[in-house]
Amino acid sequence: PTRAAAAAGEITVLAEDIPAGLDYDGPSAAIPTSQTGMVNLMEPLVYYKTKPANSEGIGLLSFGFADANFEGRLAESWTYDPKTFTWTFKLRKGVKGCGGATFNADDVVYTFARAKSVSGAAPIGWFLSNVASIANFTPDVLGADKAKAAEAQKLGDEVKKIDDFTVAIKQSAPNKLFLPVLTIFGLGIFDKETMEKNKTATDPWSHEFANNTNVPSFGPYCLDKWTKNSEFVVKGNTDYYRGAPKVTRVVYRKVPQSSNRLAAVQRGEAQLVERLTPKEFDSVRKAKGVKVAGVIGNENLFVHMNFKTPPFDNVKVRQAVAYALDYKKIIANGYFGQATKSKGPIPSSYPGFSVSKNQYDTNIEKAKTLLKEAGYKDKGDILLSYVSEKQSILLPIATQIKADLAKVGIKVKLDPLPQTQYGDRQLVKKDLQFALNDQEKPIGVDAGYATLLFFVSSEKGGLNNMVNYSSPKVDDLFAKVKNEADDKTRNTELAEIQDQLMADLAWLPVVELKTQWAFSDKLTGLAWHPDSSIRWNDLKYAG
Amino acid sequence: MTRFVARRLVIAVVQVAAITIAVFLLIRALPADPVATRVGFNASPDVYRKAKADLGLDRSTLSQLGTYLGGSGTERGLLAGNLGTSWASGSTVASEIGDALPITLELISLSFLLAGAIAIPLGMRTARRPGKALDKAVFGYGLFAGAAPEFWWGLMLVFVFYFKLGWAPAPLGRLSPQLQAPTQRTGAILIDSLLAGRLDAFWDGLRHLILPVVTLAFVLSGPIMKMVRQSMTRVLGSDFVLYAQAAGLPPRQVSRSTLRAAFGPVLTLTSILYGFMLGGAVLVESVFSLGGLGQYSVKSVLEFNYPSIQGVVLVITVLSLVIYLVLDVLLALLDPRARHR
Amino acid sequence: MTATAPTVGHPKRPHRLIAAARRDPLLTIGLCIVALSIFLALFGTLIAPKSPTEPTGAPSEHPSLSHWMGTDASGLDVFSQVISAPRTDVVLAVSAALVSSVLGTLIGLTAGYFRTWWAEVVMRISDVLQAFPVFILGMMLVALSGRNTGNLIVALSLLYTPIFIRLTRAEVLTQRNRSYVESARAMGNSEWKIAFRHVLPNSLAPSLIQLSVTVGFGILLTAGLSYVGAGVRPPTPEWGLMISSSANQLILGEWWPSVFPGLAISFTVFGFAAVGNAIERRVGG
Amino acid sequence: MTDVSTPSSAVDQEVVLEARGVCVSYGEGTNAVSDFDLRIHRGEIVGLLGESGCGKTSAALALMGLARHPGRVSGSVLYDNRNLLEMSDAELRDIRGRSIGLITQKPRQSLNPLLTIGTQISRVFRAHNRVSKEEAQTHAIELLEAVGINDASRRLTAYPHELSGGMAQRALISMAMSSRPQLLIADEPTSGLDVTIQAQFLDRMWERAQATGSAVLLVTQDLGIIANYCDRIVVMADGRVIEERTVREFFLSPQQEYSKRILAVQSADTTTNPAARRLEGSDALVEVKALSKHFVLPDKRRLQAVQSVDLSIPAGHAVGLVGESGSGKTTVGRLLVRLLEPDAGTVLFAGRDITALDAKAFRPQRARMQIVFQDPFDSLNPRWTVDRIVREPLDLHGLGRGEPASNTTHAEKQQRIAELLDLVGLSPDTRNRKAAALSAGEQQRVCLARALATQPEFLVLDEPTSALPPAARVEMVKLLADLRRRLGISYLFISHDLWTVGQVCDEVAVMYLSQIVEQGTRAQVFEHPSHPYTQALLDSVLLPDPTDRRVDRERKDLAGEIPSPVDLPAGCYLAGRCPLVEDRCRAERQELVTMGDGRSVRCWKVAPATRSAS
Ligand SMILES: Nc1ncnc2c1ncn2[C@@H]1O[C@H](COP(=O)(O)OP(=O)(O)OP(=O)(O)O)[C@@H](O)[C@H]1O
Ligand SMILES: Nc1ncnc2c1ncn2[C@@H]1O[C@H](COP(=O)(O)OP(=O)(O)OP(=O)(O)O)[C@@H](O)[C@H]1O
Ligand SMILES: [Mg+2]
Ligand SMILES: [Mg+2]
Repeated sequence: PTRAAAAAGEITVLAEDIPAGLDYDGPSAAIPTSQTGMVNLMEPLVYYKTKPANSEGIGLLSFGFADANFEGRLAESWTYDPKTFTWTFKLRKGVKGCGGATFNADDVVYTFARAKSVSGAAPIGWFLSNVASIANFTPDVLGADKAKAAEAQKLGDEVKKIDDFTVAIKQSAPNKLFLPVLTIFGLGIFDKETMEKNKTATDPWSHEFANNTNVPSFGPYCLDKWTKNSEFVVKGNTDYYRGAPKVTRVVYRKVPQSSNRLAAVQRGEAQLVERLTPKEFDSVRKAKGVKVAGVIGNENLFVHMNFKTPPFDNVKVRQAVAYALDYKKIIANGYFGQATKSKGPIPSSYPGFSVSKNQYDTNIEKAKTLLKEAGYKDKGDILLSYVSEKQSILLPIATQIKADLAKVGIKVKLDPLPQTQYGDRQLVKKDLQFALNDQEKPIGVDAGYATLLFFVSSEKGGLNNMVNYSSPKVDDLFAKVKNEADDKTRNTELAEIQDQLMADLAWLPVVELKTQWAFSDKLTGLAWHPDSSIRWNDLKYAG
Repeated sequence: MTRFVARRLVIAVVQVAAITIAVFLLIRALPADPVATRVGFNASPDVYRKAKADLGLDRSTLSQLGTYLGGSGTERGLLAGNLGTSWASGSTVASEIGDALPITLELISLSFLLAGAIAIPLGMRTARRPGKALDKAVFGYGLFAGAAPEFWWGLMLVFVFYFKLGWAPAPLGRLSPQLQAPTQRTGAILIDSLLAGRLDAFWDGLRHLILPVVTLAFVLSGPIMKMVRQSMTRVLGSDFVLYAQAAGLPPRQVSRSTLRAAFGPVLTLTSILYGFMLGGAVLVESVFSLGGLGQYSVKSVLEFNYPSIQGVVLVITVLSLVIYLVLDVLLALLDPRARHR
Repeated sequence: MTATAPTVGHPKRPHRLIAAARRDPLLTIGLCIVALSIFLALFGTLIAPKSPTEPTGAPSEHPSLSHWMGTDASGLDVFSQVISAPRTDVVLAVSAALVSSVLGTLIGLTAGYFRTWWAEVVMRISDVLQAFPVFILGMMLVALSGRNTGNLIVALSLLYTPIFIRLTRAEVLTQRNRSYVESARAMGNSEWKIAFRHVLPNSLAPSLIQLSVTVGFGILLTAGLSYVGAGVRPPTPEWGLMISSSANQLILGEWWPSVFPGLAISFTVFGFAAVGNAIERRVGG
Repeated sequence: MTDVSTPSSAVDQEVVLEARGVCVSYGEGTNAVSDFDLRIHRGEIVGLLGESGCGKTSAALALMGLARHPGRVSGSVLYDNRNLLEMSDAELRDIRGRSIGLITQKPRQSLNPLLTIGTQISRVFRAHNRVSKEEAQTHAIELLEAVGINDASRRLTAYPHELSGGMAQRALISMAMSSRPQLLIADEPTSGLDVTIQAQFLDRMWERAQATGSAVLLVTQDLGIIANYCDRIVVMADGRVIEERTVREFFLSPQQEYSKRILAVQSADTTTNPAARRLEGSDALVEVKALSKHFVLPDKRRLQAVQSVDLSIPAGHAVGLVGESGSGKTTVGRLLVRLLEPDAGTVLFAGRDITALDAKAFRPQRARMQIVFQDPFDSLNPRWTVDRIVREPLDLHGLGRGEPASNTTHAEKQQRIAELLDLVGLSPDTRNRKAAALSAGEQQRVCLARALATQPEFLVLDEPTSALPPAARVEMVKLLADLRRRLGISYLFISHDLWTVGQVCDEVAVMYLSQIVEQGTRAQVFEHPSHPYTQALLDSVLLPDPTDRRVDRERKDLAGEIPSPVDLPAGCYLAGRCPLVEDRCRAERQELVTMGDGRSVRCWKVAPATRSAS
């Protein structure tokens, strides 16, 4: 096996799964490994500029909302008219996709038209456009009235082809999230020509094709071979407009057990592996030929306490929990030092993050006093839920938390749930009482988006307020943030929100953890992106 | 005979219909659906609603069953042979099972061959010489081999032969990562690689199967051996074998008819185990990341992927019932006494 | 009902059993193991040197004097977990075996003795249950009703009942043709009385042999279900769960949290199999 | 009788086979056969006698160098001056089947169940003769015809389980004889057969031995067979030869205690019956009219087990029901006590039609009629003690004769159990034993005690003696006769053994293929049988008297096989075998006709009268 890998520029990447589907409006868009497939095959209109690498050599991005934070990808340049809220993009010429199609304005228009059609299993494209306030991308498209909805699903002139290489996109209101949203995998640009070729009468938007066969776009890689549930092989797109990728072939393989991925990278059978347990990363840190590096990006470990279920409807109980946890032990035993104590519920790398003035450090006595004040009586029926698929990481932590809480008189039982069931209860039923969660990363890189996503009450348009948190103060502040043009004021308001969130303990942030990779020491150029998917085009392999 | 088979087929059809409906209802009673996983948390309630409606989960169970069986619009239903589309990946369930099934069949068939190759000669020998040291050793082996869970054996073998000694390939699936898989025809790598003339893939595939096959064969050989021994002992003690000797028949003829007479119970046990292993090989499949039917079925349940669960249950049940039917036909061919039933 | 339900570990005539055990070393070993596992099921958690559910040491400590079998990734004492696990594993397997044997024997008796149309239906249903993929059934039942011991017992019982139905029915079919049944009828017994007082006790042998084997299967299947994520909840001490949550660490050289529970399973199942085998040689001939 | 003449065939002194110090052991423990010596001469028929389990079969097989798995043979067996036990497998194979033929105790089990008869016969033939498959096939047909199987070419394609026991035995004989062996070892060759078939078979074997001059070792437990067919007798007990004499000497003056005992048993006579008298139908206890019963076989074929049977059993009388296996005797017995529901006909018990009662209402009546089955071990719940077994009827019905069960105290029951055990001659210490710990004779006594517990008026005895060893059989017959006298019960005594019927019954009914063919007093039927079947049946009885050998007199044979009850012939059922057969027999069903002396016969040639339009 190592024989084949030795060919320069060819690498094997192992993950717990491979893309299950490639259509971002399809059923697998929420799965990280599927996203990895999408981001490497598709190209966005704009993307964040890069920043110098961190001390471990991981490339970083310059987050923000200003034009200076972004670089053109399929769009060469853009202008914004604040009066009409219209963005005009000059598109790049001579960009060729894998199938030989040439990129032009039709592809952009097609992409938005498809998003608005909400014809896929999960309308991510529409949702992102809606978040970015693109005009007419309203919930009407999902209305119960079929005829009305069908009308609303048609793309009007909000996304307009001016000429073959110019497109105008209109917003309904000013919204800072517009450019950040365009960087997200869920608005990658399709190659219309190829897509149209593969449509069918019942599937005019080629979902079946994009999801199960190939997603045609203008990205750095072209799909070579895809055996579902097993391997996903791509070749560099030799026509890629930014130059053919240096790693010319990537075999992305499914190896469900992290220990097996670890073994493979140790023996040189793989050049890059993802999502090992912290312990496994720690174990290869000093191994020969293997490097481990990471970055504190946007991953946090949270404890979620449901505001609708006693005893957690009482802020004192929530605070008692926060004081009871032994953060040092969790960092040491759960993350082997590759984490820091969280200062708030928003990732610290996101624009708008601020350190809250309400902090909770381990203090058993205080926890006990708070519980007494709250009149807490232990019934021994609290279930601490977590995703069973992440058991090897979360079980030791959950066990630790269980022991910590027992010390202050709260008895909990562990309740690992399959990812699907966890998701259903967390997002749809919203009835998890007490949960340990390390996978909430807002894809919109902005404290405001994170607030909207998680903390604004449902009545005020909050999207996924999974603990049923509701604070008039936060809602009010967010209403201001939403339309605030001035960055400074916006940041102050966001800081106030974050103070309030920590005072209420809307979520209990435990630690911020490193997103890590283990890879061959001949592999360089690794960079972190907010979706945690490696862009293979960043890499260089000197094997 | 034909009537017997026809009758059994009719019963099997009723059984399969009953199980299809039962499983359908059972699944709908599960406490979760996969909408949240499909959409992720970066989405709004509208999106969930839309995704749910897309899966038909907003309709009544009965109407969902109707669609599943009879299809809707252009989509064909189960009655027209369509197992539906996986909710997790969007591919057809039939194609996913089509990928997973050959892997399992390859794994368990080889395991049964190996188990048989160990168990049958040993069982026969110990039946001929009861009470000898070999008999006792083999008896102990039979008790012991079945005592530890197969996934534990698998893990131990991986630990020793891969991690410690480095003799075995990584337990990462059917082929080495960098090796191009042979063109898929049957889905079984060993066969496909031979068909494609790819000896490298054949040897590599074989190497990857050694540990899983040894694990399963180890566990399976115990009961098979016990049955061979028991059955051989019975036949060896039977009057007709004695009479064949007394009539001076050539030894080849005698041992042939002995084997044939002892074969029935062994065949029965093997078939039942084989049917069980279709879904039961999951533990070994996941230790070695083989991606067979068992793993697929477990994954489907964990994902609450309704059409896949339904499909895989259907396929395994139908296969098992077919195996039992074939078994009965074989037994009838083997033994004229079984023909009158 | 006067039918004597089969019981494991409480044979009717202990002195005979001891005498038999003396002649048969395998039975002796088996009985010792079974006795030990039942003892641990009752008192394992009490005699465990450390708490089996709370971290009592640093994570992943080697076996040492303070942790005889080391600690696992969560810092739990492996030895204490291993000896506390029979509370779950053995109790679960034994109860499932008992429930399914009683249920299966009764259904098998009625299906075999009163050969009516519904007996046929029962047999066809148990056919399908046997053809049904075990893990899916187990996982679905557990998903339906939650991960706890009671539900696992129900799931396992459902899986094993068809075996007992089949065995008992086959035996009843031969017993019902024996003359003592006819004599009982000639005596003026009602059919139910014949079925329960005469046929049932004489049809128990196959189930009795199977019972011990089923306990072993039950332990293995519990472990297997844990391995695929449908067993009991952590940190309940359970051998399969211990193996599955520590399998990852094997590659890091941490063999102790998965090797010891595996050995414990092997020993226990071996013990039950040995006893079953001895019963088979005695009862089944 | 003092004149010990040489057997009809002169024994040539040439030794065919000689066994010296042969031992057979099965694993550890004592030998099943030890120090067995035997010499067999040309043309001689040697009988090997002994009780069940004494090692006869083991010894016989050892003569071919064989033992049942996992047995071992030691010692020496000289054939043709060579020791069989030291020969190579190839040499042995050449002798087995060619020079020494074997017929086993269980014919059907000795045939390979997976192969057709034709294949098996021709395989054996081809193993010793260089012939083509076709030739072997033709030869097989000849062989089958030679042993009296009609339609042999069709039978070749049959599997063993499709054959009757008699037919399987014949197939085995043709295999054993196919290469004209010098020595034939026949191990209880007739134990599964009916008397008429047994006689037929032994005659044929004897004839063949005479004709070919081959020697025969005939293993048996039946003195009748020894007396009628053998020249010399070897008696075995506990794996050893205890006596070896010529047959005549043996019967005249047995030497060993054991031999004396078995001889005494067989010649015992307990005829102390009340004089047979015919009673009128009015005071009949059991009155059966036109009883019929059929069974549906698994393959949906219809088997007529009992056909228009009329029978009356006067109070206090014993009626014997004799006939071959499968003739429907047991079915009649079970119908009488309503263990089966008849298709047609009535059963009047004390004037009341019991077939009309519903099951629940009938149950208390069961106290008045009981049944004892053939296999005593099978009839006793193996998990119960004798005490509990005998108590069961008391618990259900009380002490009988109308006394309700609830009125009976525990002490009364205990008392009654003791009485019953005493009545059937069981010692009180059997009370706490289980069936397996009793001998067959004791088991049958327990069955009898249980049946008598509720003081029934009528007892069906279904071959109560046939599973017992000879000595116990005689005891049982004595007991039954005695009980009848003391308790005044009526019996329906079913048996195929004419001797025991003669000991117990006043009247005898003979059944053949679902019908009663002759019925009358014991004297009428036994001394002057009129139906051809009855005649043949009586003629087939082998008396343990070497001076009156069957082979020396003219025989009234029945040819051929009993027809299958599934596929009954159109006319008289005996037509295919009857020496008197005419065309009319083949065309017409026969009626049971009552003759002037009170007996009834189903044969128009014997009882021609009153044939009215049916
Ligand atoms: N295969 C065997 N294994 C062990 N013991 C055996 C075997 N066959 C026979 N025996 C024992 O050897 C002894 C002699 O048996 P054998 O069959 O020779 O007696 P037999 O006189 O032919 O009896 P029967 O009249 O019942 O046929 C018996 O005690 C029997 O239990
Ligand atoms: N329950 C049954 N089902 C089908 N066939 C039966 C059944 N009972 C008896 N027979 C058949 O009915 C016929 C008469 O049987 P029955 O037992 O009455 O004969 P028998 O004269 O008592 O014979 P034996 O001397 O062998 O006891 C036989 O051919 C038998 O095979
Ligand atoms: Mg014998
Ligand atoms: Mg009978």
